[in-house]
Amino acid sequence: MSNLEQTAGRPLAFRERHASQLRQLRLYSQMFRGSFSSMLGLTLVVIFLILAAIGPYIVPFPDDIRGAVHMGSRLLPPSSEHWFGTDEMGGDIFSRVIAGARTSLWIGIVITGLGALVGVPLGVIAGYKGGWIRACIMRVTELFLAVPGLALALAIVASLGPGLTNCMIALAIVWWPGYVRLVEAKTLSIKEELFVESARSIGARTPWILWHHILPNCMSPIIVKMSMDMGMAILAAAGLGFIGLGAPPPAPEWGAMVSVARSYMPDWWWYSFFPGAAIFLTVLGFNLLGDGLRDILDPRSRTR
Amino acid sequence: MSAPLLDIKDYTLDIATFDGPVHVLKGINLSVNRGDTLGIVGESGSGKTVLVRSVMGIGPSNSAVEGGQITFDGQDITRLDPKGWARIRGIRISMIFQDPMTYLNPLFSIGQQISDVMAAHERAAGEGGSTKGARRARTVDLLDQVGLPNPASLYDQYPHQLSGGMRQRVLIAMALSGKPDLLIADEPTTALDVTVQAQVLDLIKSLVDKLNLTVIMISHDIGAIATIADRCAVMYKGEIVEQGRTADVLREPQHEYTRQLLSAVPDIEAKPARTAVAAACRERQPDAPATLLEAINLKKLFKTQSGGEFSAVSDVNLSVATGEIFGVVGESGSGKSTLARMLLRLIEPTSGNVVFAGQNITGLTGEPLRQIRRHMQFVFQNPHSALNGRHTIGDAVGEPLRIQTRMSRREVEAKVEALLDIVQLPKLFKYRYPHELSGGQKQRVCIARAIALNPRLLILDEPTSALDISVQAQILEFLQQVRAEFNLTYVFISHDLAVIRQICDRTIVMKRGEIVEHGNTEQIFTSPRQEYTKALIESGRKTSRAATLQAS
Amino acid sequence: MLNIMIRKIALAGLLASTVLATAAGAFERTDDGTIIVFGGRQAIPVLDPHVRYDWSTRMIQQAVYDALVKYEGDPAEVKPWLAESWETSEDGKTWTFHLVKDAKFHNGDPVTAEAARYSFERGLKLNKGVAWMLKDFLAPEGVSVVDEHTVKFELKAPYAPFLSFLPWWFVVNPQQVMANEVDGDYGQKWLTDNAAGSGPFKLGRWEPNVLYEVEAVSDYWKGWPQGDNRPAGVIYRLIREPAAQKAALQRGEADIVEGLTSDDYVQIEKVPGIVIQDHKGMTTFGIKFNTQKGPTADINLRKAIAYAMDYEALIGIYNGAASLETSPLPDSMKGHIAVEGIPRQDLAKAKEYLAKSAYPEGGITLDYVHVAGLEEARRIGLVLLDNLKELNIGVNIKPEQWPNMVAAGSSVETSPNMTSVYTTPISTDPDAVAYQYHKNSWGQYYAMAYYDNPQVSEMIDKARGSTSWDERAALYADIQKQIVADQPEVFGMLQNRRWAHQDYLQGFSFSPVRFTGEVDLYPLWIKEE
Amino acid sequence: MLSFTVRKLLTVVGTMLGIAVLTFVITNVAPGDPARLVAGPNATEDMVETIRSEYGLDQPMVTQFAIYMKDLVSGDLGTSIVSTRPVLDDLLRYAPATIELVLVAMTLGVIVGVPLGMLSAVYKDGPVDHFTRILSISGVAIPAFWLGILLQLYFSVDLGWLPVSGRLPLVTRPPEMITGSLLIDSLLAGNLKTFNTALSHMILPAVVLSFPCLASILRVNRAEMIEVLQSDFIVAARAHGISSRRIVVIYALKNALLPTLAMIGLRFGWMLGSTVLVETVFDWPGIGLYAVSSALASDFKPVIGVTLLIGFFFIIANTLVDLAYAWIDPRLRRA
Repeated sequence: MSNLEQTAGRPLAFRERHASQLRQLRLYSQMFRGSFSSMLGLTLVVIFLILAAIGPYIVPFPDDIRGAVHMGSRLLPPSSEHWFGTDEMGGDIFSRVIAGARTSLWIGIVITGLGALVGVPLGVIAGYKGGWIRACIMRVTELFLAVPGLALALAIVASLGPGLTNCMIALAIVWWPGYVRLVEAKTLSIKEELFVESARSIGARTPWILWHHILPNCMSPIIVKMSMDMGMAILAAAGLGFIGLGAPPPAPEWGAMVSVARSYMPDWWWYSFFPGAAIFLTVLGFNLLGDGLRDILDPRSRTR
Repeated sequence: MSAPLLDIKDYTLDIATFDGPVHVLKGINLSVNRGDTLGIVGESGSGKTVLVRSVMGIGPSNSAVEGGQITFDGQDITRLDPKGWARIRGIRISMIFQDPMTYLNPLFSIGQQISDVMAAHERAAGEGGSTKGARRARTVDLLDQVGLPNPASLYDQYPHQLSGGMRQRVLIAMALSGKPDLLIADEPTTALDVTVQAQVLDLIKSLVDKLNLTVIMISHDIGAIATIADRCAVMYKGEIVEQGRTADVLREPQHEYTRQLLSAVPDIEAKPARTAVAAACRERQPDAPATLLEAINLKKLFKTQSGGEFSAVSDVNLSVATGEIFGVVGESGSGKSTLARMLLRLIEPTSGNVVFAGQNITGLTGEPLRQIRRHMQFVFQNPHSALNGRHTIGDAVGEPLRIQTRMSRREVEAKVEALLDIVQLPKLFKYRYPHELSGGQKQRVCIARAIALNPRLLILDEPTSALDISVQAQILEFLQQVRAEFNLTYVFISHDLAVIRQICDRTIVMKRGEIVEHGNTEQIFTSPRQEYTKALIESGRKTSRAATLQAS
Repeated sequence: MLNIMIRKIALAGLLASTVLATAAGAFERTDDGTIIVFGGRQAIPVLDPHVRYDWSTRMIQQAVYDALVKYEGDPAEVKPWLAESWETSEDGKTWTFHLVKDAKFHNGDPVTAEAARYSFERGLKLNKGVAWMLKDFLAPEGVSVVDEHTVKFELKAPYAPFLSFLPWWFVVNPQQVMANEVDGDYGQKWLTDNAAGSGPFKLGRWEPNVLYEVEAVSDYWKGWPQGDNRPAGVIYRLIREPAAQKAALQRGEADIVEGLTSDDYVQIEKVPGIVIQDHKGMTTFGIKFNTQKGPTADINLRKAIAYAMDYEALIGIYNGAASLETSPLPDSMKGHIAVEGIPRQDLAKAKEYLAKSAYPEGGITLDYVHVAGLEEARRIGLVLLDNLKELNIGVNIKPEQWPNMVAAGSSVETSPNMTSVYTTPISTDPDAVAYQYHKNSWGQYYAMAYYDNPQVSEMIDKARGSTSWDERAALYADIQKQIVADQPEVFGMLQNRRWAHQDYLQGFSFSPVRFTGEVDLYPLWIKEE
Repeated sequence: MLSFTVRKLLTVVGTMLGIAVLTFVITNVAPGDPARLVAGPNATEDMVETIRSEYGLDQPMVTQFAIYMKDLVSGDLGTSIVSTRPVLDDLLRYAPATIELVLVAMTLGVIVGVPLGMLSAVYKDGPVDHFTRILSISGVAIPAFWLGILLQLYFSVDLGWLPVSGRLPLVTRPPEMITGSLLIDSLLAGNLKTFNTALSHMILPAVVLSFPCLASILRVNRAEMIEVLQSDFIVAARAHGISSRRIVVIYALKNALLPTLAMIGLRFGWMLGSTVLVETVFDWPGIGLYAVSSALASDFKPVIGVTLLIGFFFIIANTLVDLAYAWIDPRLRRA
């Protein structure tokens, strides 16, 4: 059998070695660009990430972020000087909303990260192991799912006291069951696949099977859920901020801003409108991105 | 000769995909006269399903007709509006499908689905809707016509409560509810058991005579086509390479592809030229024990949902000599797969022992069990699911080495390339993903993976039944070559009698978990002792004889 | 897409202001007269006068019950009510009250001396709610019935402020209470949602967390000041969101609302048909330093912070509706003197004191705790944070739930560096505020400073016991000067008490001694054009 | 079928006890002290002590837990320190308001969500699909409290079409309480005027509450419909000449309804828990407000009571979904 590689005389270039992955990526990007809502989601998320990264440096009134007080310019409507107007302490809302992006990004990452870090392994073990292990993991998960997230988080934060870190801990405690449920269901279906039985037949130990076979096949739903959860975590933190259990002043956290601003409706509508809009656009962006990812990562799309 | 009922003139169809348009049908010319039965044979991917579905206007959604025309009974039906199709589908042309399990709506009763179809036809034809009672009576009558037992009680049953054969009959009844002129059958027997296949083909033949029905039947199984089609066409890669009277096409195939197709069909009658491979192999391993694998009254009970117990394998004893190919044959549900998995300890037996090379491996767990696994490997039936979609072929083949040996990354790479050579696949495939390979290529990868640790025993669970006929022959040929080269012992499981006869030395026949007959393969085929074995061989012979057109 | 959204919302804002101009004021009406609707944010979980009191609860208690005497007018004076006259013994230990003859409870029973005695006994025995006011000086046995309309109080020791607490001890009808007693709970369970009083109103619909209705008693024994213009009843309705409160006012769904933010009042003033009640309050605001533990134990640091504070900003936060405190005592309290040298913003002095303190260059961060949800306290924290930047002192603003804050303040170790506290004196007697700076007030929410000046404590005891006002006035003047000198807190401002109501609502009578938001419902009525 | 229900019952009781323990532990980590709040600002130490002993707060945590669980088993949820009423009475008073609101919001979500999901599946990747996708995701993305305030101001204050807040106008007396739901009670009492005002009070909060539920029902239904429309028995139905409208509305929808039902069950529980924000904005006297006010005063018994109630309804909803599954899908009927 003549050997293609040798006659070619040179080791395979990067392009040939990863031809199939590149083709796959081209397929993904072509499909992703096709759908308008996914692109909208991507642009919103990119803007959000840029703001979070360089926000505090490009902002017109940097010291307003740390709570400077200008009693003279209180509650001014949006103008050329203050694009989003000023709040009750004279702080420029535009700067505080931009700075708020970083806090929200931090909230989203910590909550989603912790949730996945705890939820995914538990889900995989519960799904693959079955028997009493699965029963007890799922009972605990159902327990946490039965108790609605907000009420539980509320109880936790009320006991730990307000503050961003407590807020994040509370939401993380409430967030992981979602992942357990998702991954357990997926693992149950993958476990039936022949390649798992084939791996067992060549003597692979359980951790090897979980790591090499089960987890990679669970990745696409996990990625979709994480991207959507980024948005939902920010929304939940804003909800807690609204009840007054979120970040302490003068931290520029969107939820707290909307909650303080609500008593200034309708006369100073811009004070609550812009942070509210910021929350809405960010969460919308992450969710649309997640939806777009789900469509292209869907197994059926791979075979086309 | 009156004008043909259905006339397809150089019909060309493309499907828009990511990589640009794919030419699925290239200039098809085909016609069927009233009362004829036309067979279309071709392997998967030849475009036969797309062709017949386009006739009914239910082709793939992103397809576009590039050229040509389809006329039915004088009317051009290439491009019709929904109203036009409503007067054709189910009334003038109707269709039956391959796997009855998925083509019946699980949530509606049989009777309701059929009477719905009738109601739709009445609405399309514009007459006044008949009462439910009348429709119910006609449905019961139809169910009776297709030979279903006590059709009245069947009316309110659900698809999952029926067997495969009965569901196919329901589909046929549904197709006939509009008294169509043309019936298209898309691989009606492929998903059924051998014995049931024969009955369904007889039913279709009787309907053709009784109702003066015109039938187009497509299948990849030449035997099935031969039994009922008087004219047939051979399709390959979107083109009709040959068509004519079935007898002429089968006896003197004109086109090169047709010849290759016919020769690949295993003939149950042919006596295999048994090379003395088994004996030679045993000499080369003087120290190997005479019997490599032995099962002592193995039993396996499964708990069913309703709490009862169902014995998949009851009290099986067998012994496999080193170097031989040990055949296990039986219909689906006979427990042959369960038995195979128990031999390899993938499923724990309820009771009984398995002895491998003299060592009782029933009680082994942990490390000793992992050691034993090196010597016994399993080749699965469906290669599409046996390879992890997220791993490259290189990972799949190299995995056993990475798990069981201390080989370094480069050593593993080298061994993988060697194995790919052995299974005659290009080295470049190391970087490919499973979904980029064909069925045959994937099975070769599975075989490479199985022999990576040069085991002594290979258990093959229907390795070829998921593949096309032409590819099946290559794989069987290749398996025998590997066995000889690596002096392996095979346990070969299949429901295809011709294949068993062709390559197995000794065979056992299983029925509902028990061995009904065992012995030398040749002796079983020439003088079967058990009634069940006789019936099995008889139905197998019928389809294969039709295929080779010997005087029955 | 975004600019369309902004334009749409801006339109909404514009529309809102135009509609504001025409407040559709329509009052509720039932067949036998008008109903006044009061919109507030605080619920009334327990109505029992001897168990619990806060501004919303006491407003309804005052409407449904009578006490021996009642506070009225600005400045607040004690007016005879159930008791038409009273006299005290020489040593100030015995007080005798003569009840009116014609007072009767809603169920018709006459109000007798026994009812008064039973009420005081019940208040002291339950040891809840108002008990703290008298329990150190009056034992349940100290109250005795002289005759059917005379009741006598024997105090353990002379106690000048005794009379000033009596308006908050309401008289309940013993027959009704005893009839509804459940396993010896003094009728607490029944009195939570029911009333056994003799006041100008009786209970109507009682839907906790929704609305609390009181109906006027037409044949009230003391008669009605506004004659037959009196309302048929008053509904105190819960509206939790300030925006919803304003909306209810504009749409006429509420006749009077309390608790709007200072900026809201600026906005709502422009609306015709809406009147703003704006009166000088008695509620003091202080940023209490922990004078025993932590960096704030150093008096120089305390002085430095006091001088760094921008006092004008405090007034700015209330849009001018507040006045700076000139002494620990509120201005309208008897015995108040304006202490000169009370700190105002003076950065030079602030730096001077900082140099003398243990932290000459600052470089420390102090906690500033305030009750979560109090908007003005939060803003004051922000002002403090901004001002202390000058002294390179960081401020960590920590909003806390009330119970958590009070729990922290109950021990000297856990009491925060700075806590902002609003205190409303219960009575007009100077002792009510002075006593807060006494050593044995330690642990109370208003004594989180743990202020310790033996002389001051001794002067307070002396003043509390003496019966001659001149002697008490002199003592209280020295007390005020000494407290300002010791600077245990930053003396803030007295915020004005403000309500917004429809112009057709008449008879509003303000009295500073009531809690913020609390209104005397008795004199109110609606003028129908 | 019996073993199925017994097992189901056991899990229900088990989960409820689990919830009680879980919330008890969490709320009791609180440093705060409800007795002090209730005793009043000027209460002396001994007065606070009398309240603590009355509610058994002075005992060590373990005994408090034992007492609480003993009472719980006998159905007594303890008394709330803030309202001094037994928690059970409070729940009976406030729960109907929340449940009625959630049910109306749910029906709204289903009535709009299912058809829209169907439409966007049939016209996949068309303008309808993108519009519904953005609409549904904005539904999830909009902060409920923010939307609530905007709608309240626009429709109630500016246009004056809808009442600002609360469940009934002040003057109207609530109908005689039979089911606790104002709508049903007023109908039973034949009082149409009250029914209308009650409904008009409910429109805004129900719309705000229904948005997230509408969004998730729509997305699940869309995904399922797409999957079902590609399945074999749909191809067969088209081949047999059944009209495409009938295929989508009856054949495909029934199959797609199963997972959508599961989502509705899940959503019901979540919605009960998340009414807090809507109740605050619209002064809706439900268990959300009750839970928040108790939590802020770290009065743990009502918080546990509310969480138990929500957990209970969550399980009820899911059991109903399971039953509906068995009713729709004959294959499950044997289990």
